[in-house]
Amino acid sequence: MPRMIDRLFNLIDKTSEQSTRKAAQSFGRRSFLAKAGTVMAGAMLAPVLPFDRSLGGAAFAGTLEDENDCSYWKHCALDGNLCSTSGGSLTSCPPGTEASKVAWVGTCRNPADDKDYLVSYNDCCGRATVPSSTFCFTSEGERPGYRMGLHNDINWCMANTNKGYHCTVSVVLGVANG
Amino acid sequence: MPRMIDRLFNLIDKTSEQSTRKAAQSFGRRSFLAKAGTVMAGAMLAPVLPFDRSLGGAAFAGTLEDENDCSYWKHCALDGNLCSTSGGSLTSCPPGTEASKVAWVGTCRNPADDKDYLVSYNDCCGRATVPSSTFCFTSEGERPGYRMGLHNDINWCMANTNKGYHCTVSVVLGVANG
Amino acid sequence: MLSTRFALAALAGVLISGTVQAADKFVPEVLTVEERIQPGPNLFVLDQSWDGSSQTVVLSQDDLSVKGNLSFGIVGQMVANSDFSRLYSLSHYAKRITYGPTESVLQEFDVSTLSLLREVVVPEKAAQVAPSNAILKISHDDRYAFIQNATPATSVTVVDLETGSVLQEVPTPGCFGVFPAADSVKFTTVCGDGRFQSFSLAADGRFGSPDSSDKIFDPDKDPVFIVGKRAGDELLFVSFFGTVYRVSDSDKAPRLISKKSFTEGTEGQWAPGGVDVVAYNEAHKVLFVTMHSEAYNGSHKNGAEEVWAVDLASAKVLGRSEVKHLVSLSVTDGEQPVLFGLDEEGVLYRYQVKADAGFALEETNTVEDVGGWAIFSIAGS
Amino acid sequence: MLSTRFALAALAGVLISGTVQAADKFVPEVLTVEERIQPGPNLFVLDQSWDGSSQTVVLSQDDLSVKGNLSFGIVGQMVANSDFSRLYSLSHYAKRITYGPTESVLQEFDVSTLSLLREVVVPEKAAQVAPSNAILKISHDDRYAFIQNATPATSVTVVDLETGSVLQEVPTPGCFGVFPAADSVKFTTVCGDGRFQSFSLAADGRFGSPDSSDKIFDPDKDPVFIVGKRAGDELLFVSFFGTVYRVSDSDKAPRLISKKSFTEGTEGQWAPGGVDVVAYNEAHKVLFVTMHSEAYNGSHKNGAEEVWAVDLASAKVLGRSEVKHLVSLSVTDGEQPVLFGLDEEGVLYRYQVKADAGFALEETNTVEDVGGWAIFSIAGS
Repeated sequence: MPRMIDRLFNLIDKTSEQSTRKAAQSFGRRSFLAKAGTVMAGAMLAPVLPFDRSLGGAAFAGTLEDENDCSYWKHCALDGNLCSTSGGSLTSCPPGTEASKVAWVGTCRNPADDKDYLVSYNDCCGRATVPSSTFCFTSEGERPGYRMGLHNDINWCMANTNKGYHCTVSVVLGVANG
Repeated sequence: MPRMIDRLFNLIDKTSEQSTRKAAQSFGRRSFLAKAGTVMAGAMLAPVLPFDRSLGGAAFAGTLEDENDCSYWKHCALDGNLCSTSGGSLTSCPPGTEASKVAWVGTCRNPADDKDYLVSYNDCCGRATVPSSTFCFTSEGERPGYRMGLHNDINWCMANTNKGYHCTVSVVLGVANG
Repeated sequence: MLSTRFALAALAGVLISGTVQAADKFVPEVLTVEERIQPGPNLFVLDQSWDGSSQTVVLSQDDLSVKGNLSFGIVGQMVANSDFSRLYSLSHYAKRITYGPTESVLQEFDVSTLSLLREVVVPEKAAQVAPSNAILKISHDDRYAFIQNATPATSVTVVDLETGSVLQEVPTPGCFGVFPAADSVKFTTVCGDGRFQSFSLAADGRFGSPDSSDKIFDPDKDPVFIVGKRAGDELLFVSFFGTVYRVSDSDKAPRLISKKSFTEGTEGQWAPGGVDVVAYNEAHKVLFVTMHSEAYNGSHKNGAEEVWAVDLASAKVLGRSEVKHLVSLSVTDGEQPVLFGLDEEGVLYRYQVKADAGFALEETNTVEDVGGWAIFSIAGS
Repeated sequence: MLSTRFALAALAGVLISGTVQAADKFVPEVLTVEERIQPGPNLFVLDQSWDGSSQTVVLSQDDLSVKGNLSFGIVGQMVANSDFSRLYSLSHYAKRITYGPTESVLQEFDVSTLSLLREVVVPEKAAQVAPSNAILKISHDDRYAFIQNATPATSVTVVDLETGSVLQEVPTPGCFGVFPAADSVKFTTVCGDGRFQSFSLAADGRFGSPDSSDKIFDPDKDPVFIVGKRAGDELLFVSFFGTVYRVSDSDKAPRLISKKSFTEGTEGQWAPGGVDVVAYNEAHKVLFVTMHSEAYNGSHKNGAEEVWAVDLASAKVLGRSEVKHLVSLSVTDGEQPVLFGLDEEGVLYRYQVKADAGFALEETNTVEDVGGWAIFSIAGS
């Protein structure tokens, strides 16, 4: 049974078009809330925090293009540290780490075409987080563990041997048909 | 040989008057510089930092009586977290921890009688530091590792099986004859 | 012996300028180790780390003074037994902390001496989750520990605390969170289809197939936080949108008692948000909830602007108090409740609850840096 | 297989509202793992933890962008080999992170791929010390690693990197710090009586008895920082009061070349202070030192107000630059030096050194939170 699960989730890694899309419907994975300082750094960047109304509409729009900003559209349900600020990129794990075998999924609207996309949030695993990396704390459509595939409070390195949480990527899998 | 060392240093723990005083002449032990936030908290409290001249003579004198303040006279060479703010006291390790078998030594002037006293700085060992504990960063008479008994950048839980640095006590061993 | 001592003195190279003199009146201080923590009711704060020791800080409920701490592995969870004399941690030890094979360990500590009593190694599928009251639980009789697993397939590991060994892994497919019953060896879990399921210890000493409720909530439209609080023979859950679900777990299968909104008709789109968003006081049968305004899709983890006191029976809001950015609450039982709040920056607040003044919160004490990421507490007795 | 998949889907309970549609032009993104770090010269910053993973953050020397990191155990130290293609860490893994039996481990990493190549378990007497350049070293030919021990009696563990095993424990009573020679397998250490001692690999493949210098410094009156920097065939040490000691380690026994003060005659009681207080640039034969004013007994760890550029030959101060509260420096070799400074709050500063303008420092980049306690760096090539 565990082997079955591994095989299934490995499909996400290989990201062949067909299998990924289907797998993405079923499962998710996600990182965690980081340590104090970083949490707040991320919180400050989160798009519409009711506690920071200084971020007006203009400021919000202005940051849409920066993929290292937590308000970047692909990060709409990402609770973790951006791999793009950890030595990797938006879709690649930093050197020396490994991609999580399982992932959680978000549904994010791309402002460029106003379509919803399914985003696979994979964790990269096997070492400590980079302290200066950007911590994001967004949870659009996030659900507790009873909807595991949408849950982002859990370490999605869970199915890897090396389970240390390092960072999270936002990989767009396909268009979501609302 | 290691057993000999243990036996010798254990004398410090037992603190019989004779043996302690002599042992104190020979050895020392000390904690470490804590993590960022705490470091600065401690640094702000240190007595005569050239970078914080806001602490005038009056303020300094006013804090002499507070044994949880880094400027308290017994802490003159203490680089570590105060056990008195970790569940212990000035001379006792918090419950569940163990006293280090070895220690470093400081020579501190007691403003009450203007005499110099030998202070044994023992670390308490076997668990993580208490995050809210007061971190002190004073180094009067401190020396690098070539004067090991005066060195306070090293983990003095080194001779214990459970080596995790928890906090440091300031135990007055005797009057020093300058 | 003497020669060894002198050799060592030379080794360490200590040359204190000055020698010790026998001061007639001076009595050397004696180094000791405290045997017990300071008396009085305890507050347990979990400081969770994902790349080092997690810890429980034990503080005085009266003035938040620190009594000591316990440290364990990464992504730690904690729970106390029924009289708060034992604290249990679930945490993970990889060979190289963040890599290498992982050992997941349940550790039992004596609270009064802050000493480790024993360890039980459990299957490493134990869920590595942010601080939560749903992951590690103890049965009503203190006999069994329940541990939530996720691979991501879900199950519960049952540890027999009498024998100190793993009794069983109970599959709980599609469900998450462990909530033990008040008077039998049973746990209830929350499922992705909106139903609750209970697993009871059968006569054969095993947990068999679940007893399921009808659909209780809509996970799409009104998802509940997995923050179940015990209120007598009920479990209380609050939803993302401010509905209180009262679920009875005293029969074989769980059953919805009532479902009432406490936000309906309120201006400002208020909603619960944070981590351990609900605390329950038994004497007044009142819930305290961390609330933020202008809620939106995804704001359910946002910290509070206010804490609301909500009447269990009517779901009426009895009082609202402004607070700092709190994400988690715990509260004492009794007529004069004391509420403890944590934010995400490691600040702990103590409030006296003015039960006779609309359950207004009066801040009495704070501790900064109670942890690097301390967002979960238990108010003991 | 299919049935398993559907069962799992039910298990995980995922019900995304909406299904994936084949968008004609949409090409799904592909998850990959970077094989190598970004090219260009590296800066290695050690972030040391005493209750969790220590790590080395690898950054670009050009703009301080992060290229990745390596993580290891508690109280970690680091060193690079001669061409900076390998990074070595020394750190400690206790069974329960802060308690239980300890395994001290030397780990070898490939820098370009940030991958772990191998591990050598070393005696657990390896010193657990604040970040330092004196604890873990590699011989000039990259063949041996030297590890400072303290029980508190001192010795050096020698690891043969060719065989990956511990070769020998060399007693170094009364001495501390390891400084390998530039052209032979030998290390020099600093002793509590003010002398230096060198231990050479003998013909029998072992390190024998030391060759000792005369007394070089006065540990009571002018103690040196154990921050030895290589300058050709000399080792440079700076004292608490601002004396530069040039020590030759190219003969069998170490020997003082010169001893000159660079603070004498200066107003304001300036003194070196911090952790890694000296950096040396070969092209200009200039030392950079973290300096604070109004020095007092015990201020030798205080952070800098200024960085002074000091001429090696004359000990003349060539320039003084105001800086933030720096405690450690590293610098590149070459005609246009780049200096890196760290404070105690995890802020990293990059300075372009204006060699033709009194070695003035021009701040070009900073990184906040480069670590929780990152006070040691190595400027690679």
